[in-house]
Amino acid sequence: MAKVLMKGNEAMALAAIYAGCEAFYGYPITPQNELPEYLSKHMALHGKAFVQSESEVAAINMVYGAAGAGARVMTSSSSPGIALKQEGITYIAGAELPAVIINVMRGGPGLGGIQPSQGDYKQITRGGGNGDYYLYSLAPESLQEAVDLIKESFDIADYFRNPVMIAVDGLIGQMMEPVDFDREVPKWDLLPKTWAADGNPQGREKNIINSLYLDPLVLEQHNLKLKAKYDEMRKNHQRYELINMKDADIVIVAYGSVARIARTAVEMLTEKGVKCGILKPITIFPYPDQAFAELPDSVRNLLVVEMSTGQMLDDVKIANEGKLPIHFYGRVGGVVPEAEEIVQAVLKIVGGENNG
Amino acid sequence: MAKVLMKGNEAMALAAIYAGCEAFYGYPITPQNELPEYLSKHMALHGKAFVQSESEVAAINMVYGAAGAGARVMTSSSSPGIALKQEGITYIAGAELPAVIINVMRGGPGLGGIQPSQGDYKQITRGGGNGDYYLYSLAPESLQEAVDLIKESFDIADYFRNPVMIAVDGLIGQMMEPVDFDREVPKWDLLPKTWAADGNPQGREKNIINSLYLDPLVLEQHNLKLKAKYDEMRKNHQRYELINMKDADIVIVAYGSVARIARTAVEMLTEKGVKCGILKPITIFPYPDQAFAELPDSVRNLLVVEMSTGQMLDDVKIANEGKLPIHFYGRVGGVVPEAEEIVQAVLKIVGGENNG
Amino acid sequence: MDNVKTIYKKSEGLSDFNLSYCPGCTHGIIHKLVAETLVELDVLDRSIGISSVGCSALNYDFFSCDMVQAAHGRAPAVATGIKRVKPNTIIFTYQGDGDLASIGIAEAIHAAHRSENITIVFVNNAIYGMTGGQMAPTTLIGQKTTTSQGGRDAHIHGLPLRISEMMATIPGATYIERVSVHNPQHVQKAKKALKKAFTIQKENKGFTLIEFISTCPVNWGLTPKDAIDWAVENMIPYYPLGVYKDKTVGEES
Amino acid sequence: MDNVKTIYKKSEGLSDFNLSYCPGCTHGIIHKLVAETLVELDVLDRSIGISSVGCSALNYDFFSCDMVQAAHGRAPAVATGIKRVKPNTIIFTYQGDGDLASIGIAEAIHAAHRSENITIVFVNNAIYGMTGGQMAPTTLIGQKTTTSQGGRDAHIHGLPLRISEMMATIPGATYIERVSVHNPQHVQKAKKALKKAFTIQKENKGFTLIEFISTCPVNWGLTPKDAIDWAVENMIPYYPLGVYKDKTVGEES
Amino acid sequence: MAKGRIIIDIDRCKGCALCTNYCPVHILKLDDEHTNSRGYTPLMVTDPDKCIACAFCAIMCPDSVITVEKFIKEVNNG
Amino acid sequence: MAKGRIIIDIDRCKGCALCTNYCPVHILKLDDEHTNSRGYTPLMVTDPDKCIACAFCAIMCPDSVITVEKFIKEVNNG
Amino acid sequence: MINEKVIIAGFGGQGVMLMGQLLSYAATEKKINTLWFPSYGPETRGGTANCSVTISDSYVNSPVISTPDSIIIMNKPSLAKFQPKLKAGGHLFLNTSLVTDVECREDVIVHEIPANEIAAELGNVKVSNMVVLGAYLAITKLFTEEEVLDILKKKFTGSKANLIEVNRKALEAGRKAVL
Amino acid sequence: MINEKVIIAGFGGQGVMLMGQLLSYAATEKKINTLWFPSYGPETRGGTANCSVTISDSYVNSPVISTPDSIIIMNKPSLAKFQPKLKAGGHLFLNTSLVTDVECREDVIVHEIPANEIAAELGNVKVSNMVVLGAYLAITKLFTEEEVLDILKKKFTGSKANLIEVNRKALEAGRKAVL
Ligand SMILES: Cc1ncc(C[n+]2csc(CCOP(=O)(O)OP(=O)(O)O)c2C)c(N)n1
Ligand SMILES: Cc1ncc(C[n+]2csc(CCOP(=O)(O)OP(=O)(O)O)c2C)c(N)n1
Ligand code: SF4
Ligand code: SF4
Ligand code: SF4
Ligand code: SF4
Ligand code: SF4
Ligand code: SF4
Ligand SMILES: [Mg+2]
Ligand SMILES: [Mg+2]
Repeated sequence: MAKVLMKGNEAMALAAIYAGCEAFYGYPITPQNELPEYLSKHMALHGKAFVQSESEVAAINMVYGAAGAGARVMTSSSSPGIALKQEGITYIAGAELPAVIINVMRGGPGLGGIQPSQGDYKQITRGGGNGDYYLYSLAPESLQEAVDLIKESFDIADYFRNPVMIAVDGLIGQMMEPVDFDREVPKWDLLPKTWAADGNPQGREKNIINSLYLDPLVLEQHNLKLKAKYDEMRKNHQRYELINMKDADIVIVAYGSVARIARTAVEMLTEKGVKCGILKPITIFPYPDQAFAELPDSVRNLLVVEMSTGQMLDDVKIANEGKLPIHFYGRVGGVVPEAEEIVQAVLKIVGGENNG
Repeated sequence: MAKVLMKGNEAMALAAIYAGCEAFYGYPITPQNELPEYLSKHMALHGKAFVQSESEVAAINMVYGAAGAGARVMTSSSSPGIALKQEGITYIAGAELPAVIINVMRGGPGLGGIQPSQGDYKQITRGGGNGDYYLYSLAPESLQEAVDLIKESFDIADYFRNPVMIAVDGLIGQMMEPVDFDREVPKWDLLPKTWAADGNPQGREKNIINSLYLDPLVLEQHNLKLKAKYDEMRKNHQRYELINMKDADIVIVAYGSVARIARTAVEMLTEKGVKCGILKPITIFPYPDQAFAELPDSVRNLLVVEMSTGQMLDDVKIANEGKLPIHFYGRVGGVVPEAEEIVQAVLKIVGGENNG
Repeated sequence: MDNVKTIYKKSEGLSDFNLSYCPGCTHGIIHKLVAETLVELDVLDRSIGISSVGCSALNYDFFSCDMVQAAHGRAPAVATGIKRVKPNTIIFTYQGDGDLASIGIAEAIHAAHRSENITIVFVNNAIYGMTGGQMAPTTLIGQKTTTSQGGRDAHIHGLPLRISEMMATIPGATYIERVSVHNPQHVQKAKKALKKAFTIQKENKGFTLIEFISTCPVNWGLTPKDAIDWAVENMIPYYPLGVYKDKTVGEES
Repeated sequence: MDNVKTIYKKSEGLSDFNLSYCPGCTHGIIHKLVAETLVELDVLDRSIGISSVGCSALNYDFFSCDMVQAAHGRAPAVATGIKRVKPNTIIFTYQGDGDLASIGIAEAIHAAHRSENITIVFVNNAIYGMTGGQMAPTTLIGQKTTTSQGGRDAHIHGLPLRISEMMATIPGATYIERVSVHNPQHVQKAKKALKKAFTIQKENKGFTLIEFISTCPVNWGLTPKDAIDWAVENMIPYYPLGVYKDKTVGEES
Repeated sequence: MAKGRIIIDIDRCKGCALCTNYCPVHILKLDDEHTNSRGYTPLMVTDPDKCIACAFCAIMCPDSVITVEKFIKEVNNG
Repeated sequence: MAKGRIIIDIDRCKGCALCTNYCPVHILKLDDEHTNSRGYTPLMVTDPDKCIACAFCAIMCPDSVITVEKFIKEVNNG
Repeated sequence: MINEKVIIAGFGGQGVMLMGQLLSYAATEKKINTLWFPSYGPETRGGTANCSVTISDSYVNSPVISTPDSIIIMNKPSLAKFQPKLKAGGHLFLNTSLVTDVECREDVIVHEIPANEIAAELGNVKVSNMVVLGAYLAITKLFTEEEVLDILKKKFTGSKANLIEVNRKALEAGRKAVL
Repeated sequence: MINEKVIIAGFGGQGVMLMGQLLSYAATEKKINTLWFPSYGPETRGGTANCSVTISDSYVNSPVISTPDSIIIMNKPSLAKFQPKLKAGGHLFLNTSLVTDVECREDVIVHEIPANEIAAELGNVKVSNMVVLGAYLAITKLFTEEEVLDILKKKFTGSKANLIEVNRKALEAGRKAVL
């Protein structure tokens, strides 16, 4: 198929339909409104379920229900709306249900603002809810990547029986770009959902969807089972991209739209003769620490660039294991860094200064 | 005053009354119910406000209101209830309001169980809500420490105009110990709350309590102001205890009741001739990385012990900066590790094995 | 010799688990009614029950159909999520007064508002049983609970919420009735109400809610029988039994 | 020459900020009424307003009293939190239909349930204005919104919620009235209702809610005047004006 | 003389005594002499002959402890 | 002849024209010739003499743009 | 030096929580360190309940008692659960009214108290817990019966004051049962 | 090699978003990479609106345009905001019907289009955006007027189809205004 020009929010919505999403439950919030708006019309056209719920709390619990019944289900929101969903998300993870959650991040904390931000990194990668669980979290930088990852994300969620978070920001949500919806994405080997409480017990025992285990020893086993899943993600399912890494002197660590802006910065730096690579995490959980092991020996400095006050720094520090000096440049509150700013930040370092 | 024997939940409640808490808003959840139950009676006796709210969401927003009006206010809950409060908490942090939140942790994720746990470490220290904010988070190991810290916490919250989280677990909530309520605690230099929207504008401009800043540049400034506050906490307000550190060969890193259990383990190890110290974070945010710098050169290994699958490991890795081998021993889901288990875990390491 | 006919036995809508309720708690009677109704309407094998958070949280083990344990108050949202993707199932939520009337009132109202084709079994025992006897929105004036130790006081705590009356004003709701299980006659009446509700759902006619006046002997501090008598004497006068909404009436006549 | 008497001017209950509302949006009229009422009852300097989330989120800048911006739907909880520690203040929340009727219905109901001594100004414009025109619980059947693009359909979306009617069943509520601002006469009537509500609060008589039928010219796709006419023709028939609850009646007579 | 009989699943019984209040012929009481496997004092029938198989006891038992059987007289030539 | 007059705070006006519909003497319209500082076409009075100072326009203006003054005839000896 | 760790276990309703609390209150009264920790949760309703009490001259470290010095066993299931933990040479107090036909470890000191019978003789089967507590005090000599009764006096005021006497008798009877 | 970065700014309601989208649609049609990014949020309601469009043979990196090659300025406040960013030697398209009495940079190429007047002459003041777009196309030669009209034809169907003609005229008039 030819590429179509679409708004990010609508493209992500359509990607979900392509992935066989059977239900969308969500609540309006800027800057992701076009996503549910698109689905309010198109899910019905495909005979699928769409409900604008009374709140984010209701939405995520509707997701819990549909996921438990074995349906492919999605919700989307933006930062404070995701905060409201934390209890529901920990239930979904606790009950080992597959679901896709799109977070089109905006400035925080609190009501904050509505402009693009990456201020939910902690909330996303550390699980904002209670208990030992993680979300498989994907951070695309373009609409094509977003569409491809969303198409795959339903498989990933089903495979791990774990919620997948798509972490984008207002830039991705609001921009228009040509997208090819027919690109092949990896297919995962999926088992039938024999565990689903779908009210259709033909020849099987009753199924129970649950996260309650009053016996601590049983709950411990459950937690260890979950941990094994997260360890498997960490071990075998990190995703990242290393860009312009040959002989790189300095490496920008950035994800999502910031990685994209960094690409421009790198072009500009190359013109100035600065050898700058980009380490772009695609999964922010599991964090791609394997990428750090692959950095060439030429690298002398790391520069983390984020649209936050430095939330990814923790993960970079952990992955870096004290090896390279880590610098930071961030804009926050909805301010999008321009390529020039990143260039300046790099020059400051390769010129010798540490503004970290 | 003589020490009184009290249940942890009740002692924490009474500590808040000692601290001048003017309002408590909360919703029942095990294992912290005795706390609101105690206050439902005693706040009224002191002419203070107590409301059992319709939900945790309502409770935290009532806290937001009272804090914004300049009152000393507290809420308490347990893990999934705290997850539900995340949106409210990020608002309180975003609007720079002082409040005290007690989390009597239980097993997770989801509904989980009701036995003691430290499974909310991520939720507490990384802020479970949206945006760049942190909670000053205190993790006492005994009722005396809990009472002392709660008494001080209202000052700390007022000083920083930031919520303070008291992170305890079901053990602390349910145990009885003799407590002295008259112990002196540090007093902080506090300014009058001229910013409060208390409906009493005698001779001042109107006050606004708010976390909304539509202009990204203004929101960025706001975030930088918040960041300066967190940096100040990190720099000057870490708290920790180094126990039995002289010539220590191995150091257990543990907080809260686990630190307490570790004390017994250390006694047992001492008998066996193993030199084992304890690094006990009292603030889990800011994380006491300064304590790691103070470890004696004799230390060869770190053993992190938690009632979780290893949530504090991130912070230990960051603080350790790749210097010492880090091992882990955890029980999860409501299982409380016994001192013997910790002893065994230590022996395994000093015997040379790495079970991390 | 006489022939023998079994006229009452444990419903096959119930599993073999022992109910976790305290001795004499009427939660158990309500469970039987739900189970019997599903069996008698021949829908058990396409039913999904939603356990909520409260003493009945563990009832995912007690019913013999598929079950989903929901977060506190959110059962109607969970039910909606399922029903919209599995419209041929029969969905019921089982919720206490803390769960439905307090933390979950929004989800209950909006399920009714959207005319979700589900049935809510609402168990009003005027208290939070599971967590040890705190005040509920339905706690009566003067009633002592662990968070209203001097008795519920209208000036501090307001007046008890009447859920059936309130929900009956929702245009989207189809059938709402309040029943009691304080004697065999009322148990039968209650079952009739449940049957009506599930039949409406079977016929895709929309949202139904049956409110049960129930007891909590343990937290009320009464014997099971005294608890039932207390409910009859104190709760029913404030929470009158009866049909509060029936959109099928015009239809039938 | 004639003497001159100012018979109408901008209320001192309003600040000098320009209102952020779209041209002709009746939010502005409602703001004036609230401001005028606070001034006329001489309570402005002990009032605290709670902004909610919606087009009126920014109104913390517009009223000249102390203001608190609340999370979406939670204004009545915020109001409760304040009122319980500052009982001498006059507290109002200003909430849209998305804010109050959808995400915040639990908090509104429970403030009424507890008889919180606060006043809710509820602005029903049958749509989510701020976020660009999504369906609200109060959106009328057939009304097109960005999430009901074929028009609201009872079978999919249910029937619109009637908030005043529903909240009037809450035993703890003192006064509930629905008003409109579609012409000067009704504006005056609406102000009378607000005055009654705030007077009740002043006298510590409990929970009051005034529902305003309001417009959203931008998202309804109508001129301001056409929007008002649409509201009169379509909203008022479904949402009849009038007093839905008045506990002070017995008292007064 | 009994019109029927009840069968008590002793180990499910919680000894709540609820059923005993609804038997129209007053033949139900707790069996103080015994404790069941779960530690409860279970139900017993004092005078089985009086049972009219009304099932009131069973209907009111929260724990489905009681099965009720009705004796159906065969129409014989006696 | 005017019973009063209105004062229009031009720069606050959003040109919504709402007020114009409520003037009983039809003397209000938008001033197509002007744009105010915020880019809106503001209100104008076509025939000030006809104003009866009813304040309907002001009451209906969402933006408090209009001040209404009533002329009070002084009781003089004319 | 005092350093006693005891686990008390039985059915909910047998008053095992109170037994433990009385020990902790008595310790507090004498300015000795103590820590009481209960099993908690819905399972206490029908099932078993237990509490751990540590009484010590020095700061009590772990609230979890891995190796109790004594265990007080009020019903059968509790014996199975806690007997293995008892330290070698420790004291095992058994309510033999309910704990019958069981095997006890050889390496511990067993004290058998037919507490329900004794309590029934005293006219109030509910004080079986105090009977066992009396036995425990007699053996461990942690506190005098008076010290414990003083605590009870503070708790049982008003209409309950008349219960003091039967409790006194129960403690005494418990002592006599083991001495 | 095409690599054009343009920012289009004006009042909400002037159709600046559509102008940018038309460029991106035309690029997509020709399989050229493009990225359109709008200002968004409540402020667009009354105030100014703008969008950034990048059209490039290679993958478009930053969605944020720091140094536009061209800017299209439909009202006064937008000039102040965006003129400083325009690259030296870049193109500045001015709707001089609304942007009067201003100072323009010396180091850029200024194209003045009295778009409102021209549109009014065409009988529909709403097509002032298309007038300016015509000028922009004429100068940059990114797309032909037909290519843009083809996009419009897909958008304006049914009752709106009759709008095509006036838009065609507007593009043409814009071209003539600068050539
Ligand atoms: C979010 C959340 N808040 C609080 C709780 C604790 N909790 C468990 S049950 C319950 C009350 C249940 O009362 P009710 O619904 O009346 O049921 P009952 O036990 O009386 O049958 C509460 C508050 C929880 N599990 N989750
Ligand atoms: C938790 C949360 N969810 C969603 C939003 C996004 N949001 C902002 S305003 C609004 C709707 C407001 O509609 P209404 O209350 O009817 O007010 P109106 O704008 O119509 O006056 C929503 C959903 C938010 N800010 N926070
Ligand atoms: S606590 Fe109350 S409601 Fe819960 S099972 Fe026991 S008696 Fe029933
Ligand atoms: S969007 Fe609608 S409700 Fe909001 S200000 Fe504009 S017209 Fe008013
Ligand atoms: S069936 Fe009737 S008569 Fe027989 S025992 Fe039961 S209640 Fe009594
Ligand atoms: S009602 Fe059931 S559980 Fe209770 S005593 Fe009778 S048979 Fe036993
Ligand atoms: S005051 Fe009355 S008459 Fe005068 S302009 Fe206004 S509406 Fe017209
Ligand atoms: S004066 Fe007020 S009502 Fe009249 S046009 Fe201006 S803003 Fe609108
Ligand atoms: Mg209840
Ligand atoms: Mg609205």
